[in-house]
Amino acid sequence: MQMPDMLIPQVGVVTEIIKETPDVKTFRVVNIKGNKAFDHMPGQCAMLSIPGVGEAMFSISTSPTNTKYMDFSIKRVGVLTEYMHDKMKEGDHITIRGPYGKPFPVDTELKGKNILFVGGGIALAPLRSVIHYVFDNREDYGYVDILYGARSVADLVYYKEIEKSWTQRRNTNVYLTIDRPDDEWDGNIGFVPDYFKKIGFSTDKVVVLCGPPIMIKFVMAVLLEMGFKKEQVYTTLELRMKCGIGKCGRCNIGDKFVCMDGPVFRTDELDHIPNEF
Amino acid sequence: MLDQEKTFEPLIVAFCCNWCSYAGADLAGTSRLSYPPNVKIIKVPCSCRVDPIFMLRAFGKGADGVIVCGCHPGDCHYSTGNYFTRRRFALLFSLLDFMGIEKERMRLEWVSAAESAKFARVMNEFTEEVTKLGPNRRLMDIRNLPEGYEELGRGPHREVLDAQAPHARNIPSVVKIEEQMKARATKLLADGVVDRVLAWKAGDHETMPEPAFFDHPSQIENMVYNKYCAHNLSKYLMVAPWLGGKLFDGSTLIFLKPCDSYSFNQLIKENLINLEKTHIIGIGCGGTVQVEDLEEVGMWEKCGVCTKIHHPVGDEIIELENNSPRLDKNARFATVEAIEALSADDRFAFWQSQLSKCIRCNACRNTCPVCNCKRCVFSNNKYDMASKVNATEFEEQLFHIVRAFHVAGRCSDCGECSRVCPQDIPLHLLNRKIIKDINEFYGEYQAGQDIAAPEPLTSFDLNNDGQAGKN
Amino acid sequence: MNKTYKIALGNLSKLYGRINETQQIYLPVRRGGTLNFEKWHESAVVDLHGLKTTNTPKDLFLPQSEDLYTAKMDGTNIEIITKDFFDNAFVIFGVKACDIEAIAVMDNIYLSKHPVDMYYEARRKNAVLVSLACNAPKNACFCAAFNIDAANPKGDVATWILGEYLYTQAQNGKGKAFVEDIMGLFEPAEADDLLGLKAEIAEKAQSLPYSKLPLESFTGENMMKIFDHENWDFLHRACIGCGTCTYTCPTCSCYDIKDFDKCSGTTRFRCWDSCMYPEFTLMAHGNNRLTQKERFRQRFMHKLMYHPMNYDGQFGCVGCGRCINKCPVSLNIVKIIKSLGVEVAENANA
Amino acid sequence: MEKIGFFVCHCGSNIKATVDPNVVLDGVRSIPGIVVAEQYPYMCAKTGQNMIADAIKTNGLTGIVIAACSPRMHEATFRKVAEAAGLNPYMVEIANIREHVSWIHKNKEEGSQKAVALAKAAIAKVKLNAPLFPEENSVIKRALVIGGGIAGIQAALDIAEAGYEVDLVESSPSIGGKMAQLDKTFPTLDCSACILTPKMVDAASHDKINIMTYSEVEKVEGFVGNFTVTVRKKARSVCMEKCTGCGDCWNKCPVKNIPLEFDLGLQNRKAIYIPFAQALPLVPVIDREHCIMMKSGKCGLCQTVCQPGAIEFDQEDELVTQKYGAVVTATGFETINLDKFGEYAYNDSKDVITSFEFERITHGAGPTGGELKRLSDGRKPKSVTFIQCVGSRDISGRGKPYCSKICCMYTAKHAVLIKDKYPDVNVNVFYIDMRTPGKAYDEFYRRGVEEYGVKYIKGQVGKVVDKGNCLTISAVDLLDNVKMELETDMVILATAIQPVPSAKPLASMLSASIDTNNFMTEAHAKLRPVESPTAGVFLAGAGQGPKDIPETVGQAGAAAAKVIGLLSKDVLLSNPCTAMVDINACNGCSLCAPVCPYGAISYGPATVNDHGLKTIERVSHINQALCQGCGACVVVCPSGAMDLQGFSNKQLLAEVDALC
Repeated sequence: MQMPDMLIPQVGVVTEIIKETPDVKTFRVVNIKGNKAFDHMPGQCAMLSIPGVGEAMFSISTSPTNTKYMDFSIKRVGVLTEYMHDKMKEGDHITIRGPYGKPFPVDTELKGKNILFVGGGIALAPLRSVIHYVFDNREDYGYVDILYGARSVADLVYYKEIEKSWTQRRNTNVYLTIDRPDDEWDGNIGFVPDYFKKIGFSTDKVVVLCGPPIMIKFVMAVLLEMGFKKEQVYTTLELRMKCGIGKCGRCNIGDKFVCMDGPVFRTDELDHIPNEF
Repeated sequence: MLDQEKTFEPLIVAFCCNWCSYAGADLAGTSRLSYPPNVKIIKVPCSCRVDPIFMLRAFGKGADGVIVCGCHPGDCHYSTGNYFTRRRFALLFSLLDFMGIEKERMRLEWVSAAESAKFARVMNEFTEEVTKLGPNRRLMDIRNLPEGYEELGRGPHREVLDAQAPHARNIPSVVKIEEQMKARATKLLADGVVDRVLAWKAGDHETMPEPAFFDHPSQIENMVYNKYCAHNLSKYLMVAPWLGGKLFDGSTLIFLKPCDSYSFNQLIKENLINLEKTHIIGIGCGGTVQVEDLEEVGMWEKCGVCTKIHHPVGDEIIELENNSPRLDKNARFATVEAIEALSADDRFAFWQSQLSKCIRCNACRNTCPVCNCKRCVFSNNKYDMASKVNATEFEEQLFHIVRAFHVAGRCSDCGECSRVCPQDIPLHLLNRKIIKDINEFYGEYQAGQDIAAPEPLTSFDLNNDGQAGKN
Repeated sequence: MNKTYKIALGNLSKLYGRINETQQIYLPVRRGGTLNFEKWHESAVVDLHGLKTTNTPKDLFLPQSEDLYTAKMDGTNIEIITKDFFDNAFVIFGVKACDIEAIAVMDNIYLSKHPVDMYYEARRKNAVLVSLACNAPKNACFCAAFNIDAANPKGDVATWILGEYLYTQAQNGKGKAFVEDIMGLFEPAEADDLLGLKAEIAEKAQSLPYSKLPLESFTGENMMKIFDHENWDFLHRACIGCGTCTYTCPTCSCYDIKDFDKCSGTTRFRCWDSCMYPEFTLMAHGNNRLTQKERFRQRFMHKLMYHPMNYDGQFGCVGCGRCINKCPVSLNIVKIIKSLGVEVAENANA
Repeated sequence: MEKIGFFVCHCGSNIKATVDPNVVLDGVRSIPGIVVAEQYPYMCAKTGQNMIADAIKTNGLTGIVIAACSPRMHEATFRKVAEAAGLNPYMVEIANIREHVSWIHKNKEEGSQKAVALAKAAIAKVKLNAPLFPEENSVIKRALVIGGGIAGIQAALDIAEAGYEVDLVESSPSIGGKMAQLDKTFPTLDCSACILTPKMVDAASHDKINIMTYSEVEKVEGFVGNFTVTVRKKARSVCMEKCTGCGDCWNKCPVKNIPLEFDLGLQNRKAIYIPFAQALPLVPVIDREHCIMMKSGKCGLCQTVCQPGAIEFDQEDELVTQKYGAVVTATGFETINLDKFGEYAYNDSKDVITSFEFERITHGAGPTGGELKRLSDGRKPKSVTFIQCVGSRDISGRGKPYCSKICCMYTAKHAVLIKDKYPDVNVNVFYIDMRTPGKAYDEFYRRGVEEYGVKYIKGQVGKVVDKGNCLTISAVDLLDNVKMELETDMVILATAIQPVPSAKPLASMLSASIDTNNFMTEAHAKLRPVESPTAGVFLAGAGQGPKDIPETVGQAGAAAAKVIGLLSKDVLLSNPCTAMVDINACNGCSLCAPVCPYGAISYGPATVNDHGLKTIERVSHINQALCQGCGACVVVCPSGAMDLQGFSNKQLLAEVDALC
């Protein structure tokens, strides 16, 4: 049910809190009646808030095909996230409003293409939404490669899910790497950009790239070096957002509003806006 | 909370120091002395731990009376804590009274651990007094009124004091000083004594010079100094990366008018200026003028009452010949005395009318040399006070009272806060009232005059602190 | 052409009284030494001759703080209580041409693109804008630079002060209904009487020092060139990041959303914010505009470049001159336009 | 997850009578975070404590709030319970609903509402508490006892017996204090010197006790376990080592007419003197105001006469600075000044004397060699009258409001002594109430009445007039309710006692709190009578309140036991509620250093990362060992960079919010 104004949230319930890594938890949110708060497309975000503590934008990490609930994987960084990690328990209420932002073009540019997902750290959350969407409409898409890296084994988000389900999927390769050596880890050791160069992907793919700014910078360099064109690469910008409806001016970069014209951008579009992100 | 139908039951918050007054309250309990349940006690380690913000927060949230209790001066468990409390709250009560808020709503009492009788007596007396006064309406955030409680009719604002007409006065030309400034600046830059010069440069209109840095002798020719250069330059040299773009580690020549040099000296005292890297030239000043729509309107208020013609700091001085202070010494506090003479209702109406114009643009805060916190309590939510805007009248009062208090004893009365206020609120009156009180209670003190002098609010004087604290 | 009426300046207070019976009136009131738009009451000192108010009509459409909703907290359970939107009619009187244009700029931001801002829309629907021509524009005014005609202000009803009379002309249906409603106090008048006054105003507006500014080079293609221009280095140096320019500017409309916890629950309200404050884009892990230069540049780029790119050429500035008068360190948008506009134009064709 | 346990104590009926525990529980049960909300008649009892411990363990509580009596009573108890149950002791908050609510408000409904408000405030505070860990600092194994009377001597002896070094500081030339001036002691009438001098000798000869007489404490710094005290040893002008105490010097000294303080001026002394025969150390002192040599340089007889050559006129004051783990104050008492009590004609008649002066008169070494004589004409008095409560229990403001406790007994003693020695002298005592509460006290007093015939008159004295050869007393006999006139030869005033003047400055040096009568305030009247609220400072003797010798010795032993308990620890846990600075917000403006009474704040460079902008900046630094957590610096800091652990700005604001 759409609220009269996009700024007014509806009350949601956190049905489950799953501890992914020491500083990342996944919060499963439904509305009061127990079903999905609203429909959304992969890559879109929602504003979660605890009255009196704060409100912040988080990417929805479940796919639109999942009609029962929405997941938010949240890292413990700021005032609100600290409260959510330390003080919230299952069954607590939370307010939710959205969806906000332009989604990944899954039904347009990405349709029918081979997709290469490159993720770093917590940034796998927005990607997971697209990955699940692709898995649920598998035949609409070509080969899927997932390259995901994190600081350590403990920091690999959705590690169990990746191991059990993603690696078993048809025409799907999963490459995992961690920054520093770890005794119970037999996989690749090294940063995502270096591992990317080691594997060497063919350029007949659309790239969906999310991660901390330094990782994006280095991966872009490797992509261009390997012949990828900027039009093939999509990424998300992580900026402070308050209203989520392009009015409050906070996420204004150049003539674009990240909360309306993004957060998903094609990397060539990023060259047409001032380098302030 | 308060309820209209039943007789008025005041809410009293008492801050009691752990070692004396809290123990006194305990003893009052053990000896079964009774005092009204309206009094609610918050334990603090020492009376010096009570921040004026706590008292204002209590009033804001609906308290009708706030009382701070501590050990008798000399008995403080931390030996000097209550001396600071005594000075701080004497000034706070006087300032709030100046703003028309009934001073019977607030009290400072010394109660030792053995004086249970006095504790009970004081609490009974205070509750009675506040009950007579009625609910706190002048220093309260109406958003805290319980649902369905009719909001006090905020009638249209009353004009109490007519706005001060700017002092009309002829202003001596300072063109000779400008020439000497340019000469010195060019020389010092050329010789490499300094790497940049901070002064004023011509704007695109004669009345609009702007503070500017000159990095090369060739730029000096559009340096300017005239009666429109009212800006106080001291804060630009404050070591604040977030203010000055990339960190500058060269040396700077700064030109300071007499009033600015007091502010600069205060910043030096607060270790915010890198003295080795600063070359100071004090320049004479004949007074600066207010400009509205690029036309002169009249001398700035701060220049009208200016008595500062000397520079307390400066490597060189470029004097203005035959410069005499504009008015006699007590013109400075004339308006303050005029307001003090008003009735409490009129004083409240005056400040209610003035502060209601405030749009919280922070010009007064960002231009004030001693309002130099890296992250102000009003803009970081670590302190739970963060508020960007005056949603209610209480927040207007809160912002200006807390600001006046944070600069108390450090404000050199440079008048910048009133000059920059877009709504022309006479903010300097709050600071000048505190300065007047400090001079009266604790002896003449001019901030920025002498680096070594102890500041009024971080020092005490055993023999003459008494009479102020006995309200 | 709608009919022209006039009313003697003498019985304007009767007019206000009459209007006040049905709706509130906001008009320039001189109080405590400042001219501000304030609610009318009998003892208010109305001053239609003052050039411009310190506050702007923005106060009435995007109030400095406005409650969005209240969340009642019972333990960890939340209940959202919304309040119905603003719906008491009001008239805003004596709005100059630049401020009327500013309202048009704000309308673009809040109403032209989905989703429409309901709070703003409710207030705009309830307002009747009565504009007033500027008899005496002063040096700091540069509405002419944005070809805003000070002599023929838009709005629902336009008014002019000529001699001892206030001439009114409804501009649209809403204005017509408003004027008919208070017809009794007016007497018919000739539109041509105003021609002389209009010409005089237009001539005065054109002759002001800042009435012609090099705005041509502020177009979409030059965005990156102007953004990376090295003049920003010295243009921003004097700025102390106080936010006066944004709070007194009629077109600055950025806001923040904050909470206030009362005993009965938490009220979430939106309030003005300024891109000049360091906390504007402060995030837990960093701040994409770390120093004052970036913040200073963002403000003027948004007004001169980004807003026009999004709303087909409409500049985010209306030349009201408030930032010229109110900046504590004498910085303003004219200096930016002059410094960047000229240089970009020169090396554009060099 | 935040789990708060809330416990309401009935305190028997103390709380339950005027505060309804169920109302309090219901008032807080719905507050987010409250997991356990229970009540129990005696929370501080073992069963109550176990209830809390179990609640902590089973629910994994992160914080507990106990609504009970004052934190000054049982905060430590409940903190120990929390610590034992594995919860950081500083995650405990107390809502004081007994002393501040139930005991002072009769109306149960209002009381309960106020208790709910205070409970909410405590809960709001505990939610913002952070676990704190006291720091450990060393304990200096040495004690300082100030005051060389029986209290100081006893305390020093007990501490030394436990093997710790003790410095005993006495301002007069010899230890012994007021007890040395007494003749006999009640109720056993054994001679004061006989029971005191052995203790003085033990103290003087004890290897662990270092006695510093004719010395005063000048400066005290530091805190419990680490006091640094500077003592000024005034120049005696006699070398302690060389002098044998032979007495040649004070016999030879020509200056004779200086009133001897020890004898309250009733006898004279020389310029070089010892206060009394059994003085310890037996070394004279030169009174520099009256010594001719010191004034005009023209005498020096004592120097010539002294074989060991111990006289040193050029001796200087000596400042001794020493570190101590604990300090015992035993500054004793003095009688009040009687100028304001004109009705007793004390200043006009030589035959109106205070009990203390009478003590000197009956003393063998006293001015009259122990003989009962009128000081005016030396005649043996036929009638002696005592007047009780002179200046004590006085509400007129001239004297002291409290009862001086020892006068009833010493007057009974004096009366018996007179009747014993001069049975024919009749002795009258004007009294208000006879207070003889000690062991064998009342029996002694009754013996005085029945066997020795001391006449006790219950009534107050209006006026005393000196008629030259006798004194007339006009008074009221309350039992027969009749005015009466009485002629007598000598009037003895049982004068009120007060702390010595040096007690007040000493207390502020130690930052120990004293009450309005300048008696040292004890940490708790019933439960901690021998400790000052200031950690590491202990109280013994009349300096803490009027008391007789048995109580003083008992208290001195108790204080010594506390000192021994403190010094036996190698490490002391310091108060963790100290200030801390957020270097990101600190401006380095040095507003905080001037207000710190302990000098705990210094400044230095530190790397600061302000959201990605790394710079080196001058910031404030707190020495956690010195900081006592008063909070002065927190309020002076405008940016809120300085905060106080345990009483942070957010916590106190939360408490204010919860209360309003």
